[in-house]
This record gives sequence, structure tokens and C-alpha cells, in this order.
Amino acid sequence: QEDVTITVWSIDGANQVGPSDTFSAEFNEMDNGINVEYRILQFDEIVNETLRAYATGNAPDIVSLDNPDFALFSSRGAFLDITEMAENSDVINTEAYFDGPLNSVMWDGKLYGVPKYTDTIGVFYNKDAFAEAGIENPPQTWAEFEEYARMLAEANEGMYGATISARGNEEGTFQFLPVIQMSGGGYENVNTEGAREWLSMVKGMIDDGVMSQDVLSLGQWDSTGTFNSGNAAMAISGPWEIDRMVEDAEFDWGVTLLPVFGEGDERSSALGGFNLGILSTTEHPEEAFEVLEYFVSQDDRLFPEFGYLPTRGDVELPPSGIAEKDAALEVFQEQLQYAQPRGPHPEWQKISKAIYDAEQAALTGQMTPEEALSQAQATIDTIIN
Amino acid sequence: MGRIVSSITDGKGFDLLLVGLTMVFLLALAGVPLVYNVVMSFQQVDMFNLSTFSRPFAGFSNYVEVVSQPEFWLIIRNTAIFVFGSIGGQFVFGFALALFFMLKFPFASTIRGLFLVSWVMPGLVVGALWGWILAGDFGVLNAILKGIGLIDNTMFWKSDPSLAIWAVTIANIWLGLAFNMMLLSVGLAGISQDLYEAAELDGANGFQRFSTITLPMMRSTIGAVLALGLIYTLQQFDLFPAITEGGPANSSNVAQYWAWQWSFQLFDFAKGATVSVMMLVFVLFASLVYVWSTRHEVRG
Amino acid sequence: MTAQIELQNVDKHYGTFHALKNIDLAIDKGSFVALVGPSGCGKSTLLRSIAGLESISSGTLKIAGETMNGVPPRKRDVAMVFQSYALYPHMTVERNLSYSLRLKGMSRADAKKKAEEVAKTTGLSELLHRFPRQLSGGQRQRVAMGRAIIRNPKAFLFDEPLSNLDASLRVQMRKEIRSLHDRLGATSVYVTHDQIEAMTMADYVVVMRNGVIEQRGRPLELYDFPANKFVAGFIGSPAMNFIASSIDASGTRLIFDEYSGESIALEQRLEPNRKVIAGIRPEFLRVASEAEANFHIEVGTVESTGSATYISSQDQMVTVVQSERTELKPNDRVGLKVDSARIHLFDAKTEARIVTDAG
Amino acid sequence: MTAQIELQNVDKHYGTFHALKNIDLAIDKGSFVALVGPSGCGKSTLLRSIAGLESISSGTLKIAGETMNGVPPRKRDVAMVFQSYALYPHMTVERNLSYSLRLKGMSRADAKKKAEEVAKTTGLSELLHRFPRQLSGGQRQRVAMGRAIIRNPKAFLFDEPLSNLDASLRVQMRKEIRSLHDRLGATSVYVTHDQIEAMTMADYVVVMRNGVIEQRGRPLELYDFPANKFVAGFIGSPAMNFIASSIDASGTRLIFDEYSGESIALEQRLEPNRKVIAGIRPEFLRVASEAEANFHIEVGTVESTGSATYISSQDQMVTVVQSERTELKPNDRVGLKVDSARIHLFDAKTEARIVTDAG
Amino acid sequence: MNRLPAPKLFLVLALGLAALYLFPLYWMYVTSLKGSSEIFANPPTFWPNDPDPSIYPETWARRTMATFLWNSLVIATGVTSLTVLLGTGCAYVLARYRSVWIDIGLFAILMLQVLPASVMITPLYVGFNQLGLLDYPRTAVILAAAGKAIPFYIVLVRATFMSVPRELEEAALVDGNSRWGAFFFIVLPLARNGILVLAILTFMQAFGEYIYSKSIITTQSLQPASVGLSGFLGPNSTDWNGIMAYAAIYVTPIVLVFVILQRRIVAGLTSGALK
Ligand SMILES: Nc1ncnc2c1ncn2[C@@H]1O[C@H](COP(=O)(O)OP(=O)(O)OP(=O)(O)O)[C@@H](O)[C@H]1O
Ligand SMILES: Nc1ncnc2c1ncn2[C@@H]1O[C@H](COP(=O)(O)OP(=O)(O)OP(=O)(O)O)[C@@H](O)[C@H]1O
Ligand SMILES: [Mg+2]
Ligand SMILES: [Mg+2]
Repeated sequence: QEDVTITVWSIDGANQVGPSDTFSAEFNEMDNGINVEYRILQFDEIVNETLRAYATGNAPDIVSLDNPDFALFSSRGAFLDITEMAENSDVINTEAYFDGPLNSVMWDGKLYGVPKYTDTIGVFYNKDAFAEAGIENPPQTWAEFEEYARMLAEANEGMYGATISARGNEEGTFQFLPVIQMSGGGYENVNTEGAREWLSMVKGMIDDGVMSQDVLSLGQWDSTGTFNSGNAAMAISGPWEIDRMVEDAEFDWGVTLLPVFGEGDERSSALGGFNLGILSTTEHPEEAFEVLEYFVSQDDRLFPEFGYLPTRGDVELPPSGIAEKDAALEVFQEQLQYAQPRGPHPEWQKISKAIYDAEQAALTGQMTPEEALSQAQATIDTIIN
Repeated sequence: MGRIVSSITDGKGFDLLLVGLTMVFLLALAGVPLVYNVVMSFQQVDMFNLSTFSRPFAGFSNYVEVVSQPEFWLIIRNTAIFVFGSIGGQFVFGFALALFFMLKFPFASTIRGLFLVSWVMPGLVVGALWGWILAGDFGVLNAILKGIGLIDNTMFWKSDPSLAIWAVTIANIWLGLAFNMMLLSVGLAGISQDLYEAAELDGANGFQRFSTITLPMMRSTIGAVLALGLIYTLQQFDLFPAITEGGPANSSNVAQYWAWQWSFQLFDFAKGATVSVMMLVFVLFASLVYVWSTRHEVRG
Repeated sequence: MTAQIELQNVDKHYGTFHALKNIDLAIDKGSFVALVGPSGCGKSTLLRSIAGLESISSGTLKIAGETMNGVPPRKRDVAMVFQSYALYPHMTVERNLSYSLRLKGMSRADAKKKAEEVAKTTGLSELLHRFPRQLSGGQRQRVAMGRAIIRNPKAFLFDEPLSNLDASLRVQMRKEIRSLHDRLGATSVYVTHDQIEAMTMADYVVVMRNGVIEQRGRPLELYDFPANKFVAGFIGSPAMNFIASSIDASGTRLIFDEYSGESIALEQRLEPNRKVIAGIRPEFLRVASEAEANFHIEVGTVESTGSATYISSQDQMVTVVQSERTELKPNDRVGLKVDSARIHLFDAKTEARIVTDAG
Repeated sequence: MTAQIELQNVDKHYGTFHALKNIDLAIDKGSFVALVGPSGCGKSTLLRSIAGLESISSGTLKIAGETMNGVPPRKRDVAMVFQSYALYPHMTVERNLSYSLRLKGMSRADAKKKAEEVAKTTGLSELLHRFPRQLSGGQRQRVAMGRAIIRNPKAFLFDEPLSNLDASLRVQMRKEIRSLHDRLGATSVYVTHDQIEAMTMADYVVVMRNGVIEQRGRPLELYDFPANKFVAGFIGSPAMNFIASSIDASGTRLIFDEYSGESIALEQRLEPNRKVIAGIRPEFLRVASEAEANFHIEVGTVESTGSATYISSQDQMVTVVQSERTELKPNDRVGLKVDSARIHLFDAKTEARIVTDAG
Repeated sequence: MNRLPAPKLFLVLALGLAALYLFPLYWMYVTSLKGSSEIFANPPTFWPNDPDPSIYPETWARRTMATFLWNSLVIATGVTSLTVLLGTGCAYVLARYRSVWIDIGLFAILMLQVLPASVMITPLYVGFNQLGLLDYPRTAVILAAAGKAIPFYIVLVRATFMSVPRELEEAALVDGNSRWGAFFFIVLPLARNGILVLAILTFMQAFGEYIYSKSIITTQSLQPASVGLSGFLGPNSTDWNGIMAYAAIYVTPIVLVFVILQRRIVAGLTSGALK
């Protein structure tokens, strides 16, 4: 009997080894009658490549998508409904997953995939700089965040008070949406007072040179790079930075939860991470599911080997022995509890564009926060209804 | 049969064969997709009917929606800045360099060859490089400008809405300069030396020789370079994702990037097609300019 | 008179090719100089050097007393008709003609009027709106010509300006050029292969060979007293007949060695037994009766242009021109008479003219 | 003899310009035809039509009996020398010469040998390895010439092939072309502006004007019996003198109206009082004593080429050629004698020759 | 013209301009040698503190650049051959005549250029899928990219053909050539400089071809270097010095080859009529 070939598309493995490429290769080695063919795609491309391939009947069997993109496919039945298969599976246990990640693979009460890994954002801060400025604790509220940033900024030494990513793409939404959410809004309802306040605050910081204007164009990775090289005292970013920071940063650093508006207010944070799904066009659903099960069975290796946070509560994270890293991990695990998903909505991308466009319009001063957010709201309303 | 063969070896058949083959190829590989896009701009498209031609008809609704986007006019303006700024810069600097390298001095052609580097570099690399060079805080352009005292404050090339489109334009000028220079050089070399000699004896100084001999004799080359420059600039895509992603707040977004965003970020293929069809107007204009320029060209 | 164009020890090399060799030439203001010489002898090169289109390798070039080495062409204020025409292909005839005027800032209307005038003298009136590619060869040449004569420069340089024109047009243009030259008091250098042009238009003729000036003089001077065999052969058409000869033992008779030793009395006594070349112009040979004949030839070809008849010997060495038609046929044997005063003598070795008192 | 090239009612339009008008011409196999006419009359166009480079607008063109309309140039097997040379700039002289042979499949070595031979006859031996851009104008023309004569085609078409050569080279090339023509038994059409070339080389001369053939005949026929004033004026250099005249009341005397009514007896009786134009060739006018003179002129210019002296009247209407030099000076009044048998008469209106019995 | 005051001065000026222009290239090399955080240093360092050339062999091996570059070469060669083959003749015909039809042809060719590759790819992909061409992905990319390159090539080569005197072709016809012969042996050699320049430009463009390859070629071992490079450009893990090293390896050989070829091209730049 001929081997069955299962194709897997993901963005893992481009720069360093990632879970999907590693597990695919391992599965392939096993010689169990199923071959896995793995293809790396770029982050920006994976959705439209999959769409096109799906439309022309060349789709892969398994694809790994960023969680807000997942609904685009599941809502149209492009992913295989695996609710039953999962129920019968020994490996996959839907109850074990965190709510946020699990929500993103559900549509209409059915399960269309499994969360692969997750992440979220918090505030990194330069402990040395804090000490020098005489600040003892990391900021807890946005007001403190601004106050400290202004204290820490040293324009002529090339040191900014803080850095974020307000880039005009999903990354912008990723960092801005939590602010909306913690001020009582959501993606359906973006024009909150807190969001307006926050935008004015950040705009003020940019205008005063406390934050670089380049936050408008820097991605999270590059933005945090300026933190690592000592050019910003605080950075909003996520756990994927930890390893690089351990290696590069020549100062003491720590992580704290994303600030809130008032003490005791509702917390929120972004929910990042990828999901895995089987496309409904697959000719070998069983074998594909087998592959999926194998991937899930390796979840305990996600953090130690790849630095990704697992999406399940039932996976132990052994300490790495690096104090800063372990401390950071703890913060991020706590933060994860407040993380809220983006969407799910089949037209998430348009909603997201409305959100980051509003953020950019406000921060560049093209519109007041009020105008920007109400315009976004109008756009979102037409999409949702 | 014999007549066909002899027409192909000696007559019009030869011309028709040469043009025909190429035209068929082009129609298949460029004409059909063009039509596909035009059709798509009048339809409702989603992932399921991407590969068929029969889709629900949408009339002009795609156009209406595209035009009513708040960023629409901003993008038109940016596209115009980008296109005309790029062509202008590339052409002027390219022509100046081409003329300069027509002078006889040692290693002229070798050094000219070096300028082609920008053509050699893949768009992705150029985009990334300029992304670095134009960065606000750690960008080398700012460091240099500060170093020689041209500016005091950091210029946020990529993030300042009033600079961003120019930043991309600068990078694009750099990218297209070599193309312009090389083609204009070839054109210049085709002008017979006799004419310059005659003009010089007629009392024309350098500038007059340029304006009365070089320019008119180069008319078809210039027409080609400008028309193609316009089309090329309209297709220039790599720089945008690498430098500004159309941001901040669409202040450097242009039609071609917008079309891409519609199709591949928002997955609204019909709108993407709609924007690209609107770009036809620009190209129509370029094509007319070009065909006009060939009207008076001079055969050697 | 002052020299308007002056070349001193001018040399020009094309790579290893030595195109002009130590040229010394002074051309007076207002004079008309014809430059003749075989194809490839350096005539165009000399003109181009004067115009400044070729840089000379060494020597000095002066125009109107000013040293011109290194001065760009447009500052030399000379007009030139190119052998290759060099018409501006993108301009109509009218604009070709008026180009230099417009450059000098003449108004469009004036330039146009001037162009129309020149077009009239060159017979181009009908063609003012054509482009060069729509013209015949001769029409193009006339445009090239017109482009030069429309100006009023320090010097005119003409490089075979009439070679593609028919006889009557040529006669007319010849007159036109010369009268223009006189009217403007211009200085002209005129390259031509046409003997009549050179002889009738020029004040002076300069004969070149292989990059060297062989002789310079008034037209008839060259015709009557060529400095050497080359010039003698070059000036005059059909060319002078050369017959290898020697002086007899007494020094008073010339023996035509190639014609069975027939001989003729010399006007003057010369060194006995000297080997010489006798040069006799075809127009000074006459078919003569047996009694008168100085020597004999077998007829090779007989050609007539109507006004002139050429009788050539079978060995192609001797040609006779006469204005009457003839009944002679190939292979006829015919006696020729020559006036001994009309014989030019050249040294058999150096080919230089042997100067006799008679001249 | 059969016609090798035959044109029947050939017309050619360039857009609205009618360049060839109803041309009928048959050229016999083996004959050498000279095509002459003023600049722009359509000579090059006619050659190009024969070669197949221009498609004719109407009419029939046959070569060797076959209709050639629409047949591509290469199948016509003609060789052509272009007025503008059209040398291949990327090939050396040798390869320019041997190109057509190589196309016919001749081996490289043979073609090279052939090229060397041709180079010898055209005086290009030294230049075989130069590129066209490194040649002088005359040298280029010789390459163009050589490229044609290296072949053995059905017909040779020459478009002013010698216009840039000096006199002696031209004489030599003339002989070369004609002897080549005879050797190959070829058919040649030869465009030229040089009277001597046309008269001495050609078996037949065709005179064109404005796209129309004015006359066709043996050279001396044209000279002696020009069909009309145009041909009379075109053939012969310097051109025939034309004097507006009339026949007296008795029909026996010709009155030179423009010369204060001086007159001369006619050989034959003509229609009385008819207005005519008298044509007298310059070579048949003679400066004469008061007693002999038929009419008088004021001398305008006196020019001498050495062998010939041109005396023109002040009004430029009359020119006299004589072989002796003269002492005459401008403004002298001089009497001229003409042999009345040498006078051509043309109708003042139609300009056609008036045929008298005397011819 | 050969009476320039100071060729040396021009040389210096030319070198200065070239240095200015080539700065981005220099920056690419320098960046590739920097450490990953030094890249973000403010102010930037003009020479790496601790240059590390081992990045080159590392990148070469880790990114399987040999395979990628080979594929780029295959694709670029294919595109260039196809373009030259189909484009040259067409350009020649469009240069030879002057009529309304020619105008229409030129107009059509330009209009076919209108859509950016990123928009063309969807219909092409659909079409190739139906024809089964996706099973020969490199061939498919070659066809698609040639479709993009040909109009350019035609318009530009046409300008070159315009400068070849018509009479030379006529002379060749009279010498016994067919239209083909005259085209190949007379017209083409005289236009060769323009053709060569454009072929090289086409080659280089095709060497960097990205959008079609990315979508059509799904097997990594068949992908060209541009797609390989884009693999680095993820959102969160960007190894900039690796990218620059990759880019340097990618670009350097072509730059060298080109500079060498350039001399040859220009050395023979002598066209134009000869009377
Ligand atoms: N492409 C063209 N368009 C319009 N008119 C043309 C074109 N080519 C030639 N002519 C005209 O046709 C006529 C004949 O031209 P042709 O070249 O045959 O003259 P030609 O007798 O060879 O003259 P020449 O002795 O000066 O070479 C000329 O009046 C010329 O202006
Ligand atoms: N660029 C060049 N390189 C090498 N030799 C050249 C170059 N230009 C001209 N020559 C040679 O220089 C010599 C003189 O050329 P020139 O053009 O002055 O001759 P010319 O007297 O005008 O002849 P023609 O009467 O044939 O026009 C010729 O032998 C020619 O071959
Ligand atoms: Mg010359
Ligand atoms: Mg002609």
C-alpha cells in the first residue's frame, strides 16, 4: 500500500526551528505509512496563499494560521469540522485549553482546529534605568506609565521613555485592542473614553519626544530591539522577546503586567498565537488528524525548545534556570489569564484595519482621537451588520 | 502554400509572424489576466468562486465603495506624488548621469556599470535596506544629515505623515535611476556624432546642442523611458511593505499597495481588482504619451 | 593682406595613421582656396581640423590671428558643409537652414525670411517643409550647402559640396558660391574633385597627397607649371600623358623611348642622355599627317562626349582630346604632333619638374 | 536582343507626391544605360523600384522576362550601389565586399580571394581590415562600388557611384566598370551627374525630368538631336546657350531678338515670323573679328581651367568655350560667330525641337 | 569630442557620485557584519564594532543558498531567453513601419503592462492550475515572468532598432538576403548593444523575481533565492544581519559579472549611419 502524503503549511522554521517544521520532520521519520510534506510560508502570505490554493483545489491538508484569521476559514466551512474526532481522541482534550485560544478555533459551536501556541503582551522595563531615575516599581496604571516614561526619557542620550508598536497592521491592533478592551470596549465597540485618553497620552508622548515617532512604523520586534539596545526604558512586547533579551540586553530588566486605567480596573491583554486546522478539501482526513494529534502530543516541548507558551493549562513549564527568564515567564502566564481574543469574526481583517487606521490617524494628528475612533466605529458597524 | 512560405521569408508574412507569435503569447499571459481583473471588479468575489468566471454581478458597487473609502483621495494624491516624483527624479538624475558618462574620461564605462547595482538588487533587499537607512532613530540617513549639519532634529522619514511618501519616493528614485540612465545612454550613443559637429559649427553651445539636437533626437527613447517609468513606478510594490506599509495612517499608501491590501490583507479580491482597474487610467495616459512620442520619431 | 587661416607645422594622427604631415598653409582674408587631392589624402581631415572637429596632434592653427588650438568649434565662427551632409533629421528643411540664425537670436520671422531666400538660390523653395529623409541625394546636399551660406562667418569650409548635383545646377551653384564669397568678403576653403570647380572658382589651389601639400598656387600656375609629375597628372582632365623619355647625346632632342625612338627637337639644351619623363596634355596633342607627326600610336578607344572626342592609345598611355569628331577606329595607326614648347619635363627619378628657361 | 529590364506604365507615389510618371522603358540585355536628370527628378526612385526596394504604385516591371512586381529584392538578382553607400558599419571592408558571396554559399577562402581581387581594382587593398567609419568619403564610395561589382548579377544598378572620387580615379573606375560590364555581358543602369561618364560609358542615355522620361537615345544622338530644349540644355557642359529669336518675314533668316536684332542666314526656309529659341553650344561659338561676327556680347566673366577658357556674357545668357586662353576682360565688347548649321531651333512655346531637313 | 579640459576632474567627480550612489550597497555589507543589537544602535555605527565574516558561510549553508541561487539562475535564464526570443522580432517589426496599426500595437503592448504582478498572480494561478502547469512550477514562473518582461523589452529594443539605418537592410536585401537573413546578419548585429543591455536588464529583473515564484513554486527545492530570502522576513524573528549577508551573497556575483560585461557593451557602442 502506498504511503499517504499529508501537506502541512506554516510559517515556522524561517529563522529558527519552530514547532511545526520540527514535528513534521519527526512525524515523517516515523515511517508509519504517512508522509508529511512541510512548506514554510511568510506571515503576510499564508492566508492568501491558502485561500488561493483552496479555491483552485490545491490546498494543503493542514494549515497553521494566526488566531484571528482562523474564523475566515472556519466560518465558510473551509476547515474540517473535527468536533467528533476530537471527542474520540485520546490526545486532544478540548477542556484543557484556555478559553481565549479555544474560542478562536470554534465557530458556531463546532470545533474546527486546535490552538498551537499562544502569547500575549506585557511591559518590559529597564531596571537599571529605573534605579537611576529613582523609580522603584514598574508602572501599574497608564498614568504611571506616562509619568515614568517622561522621567526616564533622556533625549540627548538617545534614550526614549518607552516604546510600543503602533504599526499600521495587525501588530498595531494587537497592542491597541487591549487598551480598548480594558476601558470597557471591544472590537465591536471601539470608541471608548479610555481609548481616546490613551491615544491623547501616547500622542503627547510622541510630540514631546518621550516616545519615538517611529513607533508608528516599527513592528514589535524592531521596537523591542531599541529597548534591547538601551534606547528605550520600557517596551510593550511579548514573551517571544525573552531569549533575545537574555542574550543582548546589557542591563537588568523585568516584565510587568500591562497597565490599567485605574487601580483595580479590569485588566486585559492581547491574545496572540497560532492555530492548526485541517482543510475540508483533504482527501485523507484520518491521516491528517493523526498528524494533528502528534503535534498536540508534543505540546510540552513548546516552551523549553521553542520559547512558545502552550495553550493548555495541563502542561507543566519547567524552570529554565535563568532568573530573568523565569520571572518574565511567570508574569506572562499571569497576563495570559486576562488575554482576550481578537474576533473571532470572518471579516476580522477589515475590522482590524479600521482599528489600526484609527490609532495611526490619531497618533499622527491627522484626526483627533474622537474623530478617528468614531470613523473606525462607523466602518466596523457596516462590516458587522 | 508556396506563397505563404515566400511571404514569410520575404514579405509581410515575416512581419506578421514575428508580431503574431509575441502577441498571442502576451494576450494569453497578460491579456487574459487583465480581462479577468476587469470582470472581477464588477462581481462579488469570495474564496469559493475565485477560480470561476461566473460570479454574482455587482454592477458598480465595488467602484462606489472604493471611492467612498475615507482614504481614497489621500491615496490618489499619494499615488500622484509617488509616480510623478519618482519619474521626475529618476529621469532628471538619470539623464544627467547618462550625459555625464558620455563624456570621455578614464573608466567612464566601468563606473557607469557600477550604477547598475540598483537594478541588480532584488526589490526585497532594496526595500529592507532603505527601510534601515530611512529609520528615524537608528537610520543612517539621519546620522549623516546630522553629521554634516543639514538637520538638527531626527527626521522620522517613515513615520512622519508629511515625509513618508517622499521617503518611499526617494528609495524608488534610487532604484529606478540606473534603469533610466542605462536606456538613455543607449539612446545617446545612437545619435550620430556628425550632428553635434554640425550644430557646434552652427554656433550651438552645450545647452543648445542638448535642447535642439539631443532632446529631439531622443524623443522616442525618452517617450519609452517615461512611459515605462510610469508603468514601472505604478507597479513598484516591494518598497512599500518594506519601508512604510503605506503608513502612517495611509499617508504613504498608493494605489498599487492599496490594491494589494484589499486583495491580500482584507481578502476582498473584487475591491483589489477594482483599484487595479482604476490604475488603468494612469497607464492609458502613459500609453498615449508614448504613442504620441513615436509619431515624430526619426528613423536612422 | 593678413592671413585669415594659418596652419603652422600641423600634424594629425589617427592612432598610428599619420593623416596630416607637417602642414604649413596661410590663407589670406578674402581668398578662395580650393583643396584637391586623391581620395583619402587628408582633405576632409584638414577641413575638420580647421573647424575644430578634430584636435590636431601638433602644430599651431590660427584663425584671424588668434591661436585656435583647443578653442571649441562654435567659438571659431566658421561654417562648414559636410561631405556627409549631417542634416538634422528631426528638422524640416526650413529649420535646418535657419537653425544657426535662430541660435544667434534672430527672430523667427526674420530667420524664416532668410531661409526662404537661401532656399531660392539653392532651388529648395518647394521643399521647405520636407524632412531630410524625404529628399533626394542632391536635394540633401543643397540643404547642407544652404545651411552654410545662410551665415556670415569668418570662414567657409566646403567639403565636396556639389558632388551630387547635375551639371547645370552645379554651374549655377558654383556662381552662387563664388559671388556670395565675394559679396561677404569671406574666406573659403573648398574641397572638390571637380577640376572645373577648382580651376574656375578658386584664387588659389592647394594640391595634397598622402597628408602632404604638394603644391600651392594660382589655378593656371598649377596647370602651366606643375611642380612635379604628381601635380601635373592630377591637375587637368583628362590627365596629362606621361612618356618615359631621354635626352639625346647632343642634349637638344627628346627621344620618346617608348615610341620606337621617335624624337622631337627641344626648345633648349639639356643635360645629354638624362632620363626624363615627358608630360604632354591631351589637348596639346594633335592627330597629324605623316609628315608632321612627332610620334605614332595605335588607336585603342575612341569616345566622344559630343563636344570633345577622346582618342586613347591601345596601351592606355596616351590620350588625345580634340573638339572635332573623328573617323578613327580602334587599331588604326595614327601620327601625333606636339608643340615642343608644350612639353613638360620631369626628372625620371625625383619626378620633379625640370626647370628650363622657357618655363 | 531581348529586354533584360522592362518597365511598362510604371507609376510611383510617395504619399501625394508623384515621383515616377508613367515610365515606359526597355533595357536590352548587355546594354549600359545612363540615367541622367536634374536633382530630384526620380532617378534614385527608379533604380530603387527596379531593385525592389520601393513597391511601384502601378504598372509592370519585368526582369529577364519575368514579372517582378511583388518579388522580393533577393530574388531579382540585381546588384546596387547606393547613393548613400549603405556600408555595413559592423563589418570590415573585406567582409563588406564578400558578404554577398558568402550569402550565396561561397567558401570563406574563395570569397576572400575574390574580395582581394576587387579591392585591387578599386584601390582598397590597403584598407581591407578597416571599418567603414575609418575610411574617407571616396574610400567608402569605392567599397560600395566593390560590393556591387564583386557579384555577377542579372543587372547592375549604380546610383552616382563615382561622385566622391577625384578625376583620375574616376577615369580609372569608369574604365573598370565598363570593362567589367562588357566582360560579364551584364546589363547596367547607371545614374550620374557627370556628363563625361554618361556620354562615354553608356550605350544609351535616358534623360528624366520630374518623374518623366524626356528622351532616350545613343549619347551623340542626344547631343546632336535633343528632342527639346530641356534635353538640349541638360546634355553638354557648359550648357547650351539659348537665345530668344524669331524667323524673319522671309523665313530665311534667324533674328536674335535679344541682341539688337542681329541676324544670321538659315540653312533652310522656315515659317516666317515664327517665335523660336535658338540653341547654340558654347563650343560652336567663336570669338570673331567685326567682319565675321554674327552677334555681339559684353564680356562678363572670363574663366580658364587651363585647357579650356570660358567667356560669359554680362547677362549670363551666353557662354563661349575655347581651348586657347584669351586676353579679353570683363566689359569688353566682342563679336561672336556661329556656324548656322550648328544652331538648334526650338519652338518658343512647346520648347520642342523644330525638325528641319538638315537635322 | 576630445577636447575636454580635465578628464581627471571628471573621473574624481564620477567616483564621488558612484560612492554616493553605492552607499546603500555598502550599508548592506556593513550591516551584515554587525551584531544583532548593534544594528539598532543610535547613532548608527559606520563600521561594525566586531565584524564577524563567519556569517557568510553560515548563511550560505543554513539557507541552502546553493539550491536557491541555482533556481534563480534557471528561472532568470529561462525568462531572458524567452523574452529575447519573442520580443526582439516583434520590436523590430514595430520599429520598421509607421502606421496606425503599429500605433495600435504599441498601445496594446503598453496596456498589457498595466497590472502589477501582485494582482496578476491570482488569474494566472487559476489559469495555470487549469492547464496543469502548476506541476512544472519553474516553467510556469518563466512563462508568467516573461509575459511581464516582454512588453518592456519590446518598447525599449524598438528604440534601438530605430537607430539602424533602413538603407543597410535594403543593401542586404539587394545583396541576396531574405528578410530573415537581413534581420539576423545586418539589423541584429547593429542593434546588438541595445539588445544586450536589455537582455541583461531582463535577466537581472528575473533573477530577483519574487511574486510569481512565491505563489507558484511550493516546493522549497525549486524556489529561487528571492523566495528563500523572504523566508527571513517574518514579523517576530528577524535576523537582519543574516538577511543582509544573504542579500550580499545574492547580489555580489551579479554585480561583478555586470561590471565586467558593461565594459564590453559600451566598448562597442558605435552605431549610426555612414555616408
Ligand atoms: N520618402 C519620400 N517622401 C516624399 N518624397 C520623396 C521621398 N523620397 C524621395 N522623395 C522625392 O521624390 C523625388 C525623387 O527622388 P529621387 O531620390 O529619386 O531623386 P534623384 O533623381 O535620385 O535625385 P538626386 O540626383 O538628387 O539624387 C524628389 O523630389 C524627392 O524629394
Ligand atoms: N577615424 C579614422 N581612423 C583611422 N583612419 C582614418 C580615420 N578617419 C580618416 N582616416 C584616414 O585618414 C585619411 C584621410 O582621410 P580624409 O577623410 O581626410 O580623406 P579625404 O582627403 O577627405 O578623402 P575623400 O576625397 O575620399 O573624401 C584616409 O586615408 C582615411 O582612411
Ligand atoms: Mg573627404
Ligand atoms: Mg538620387
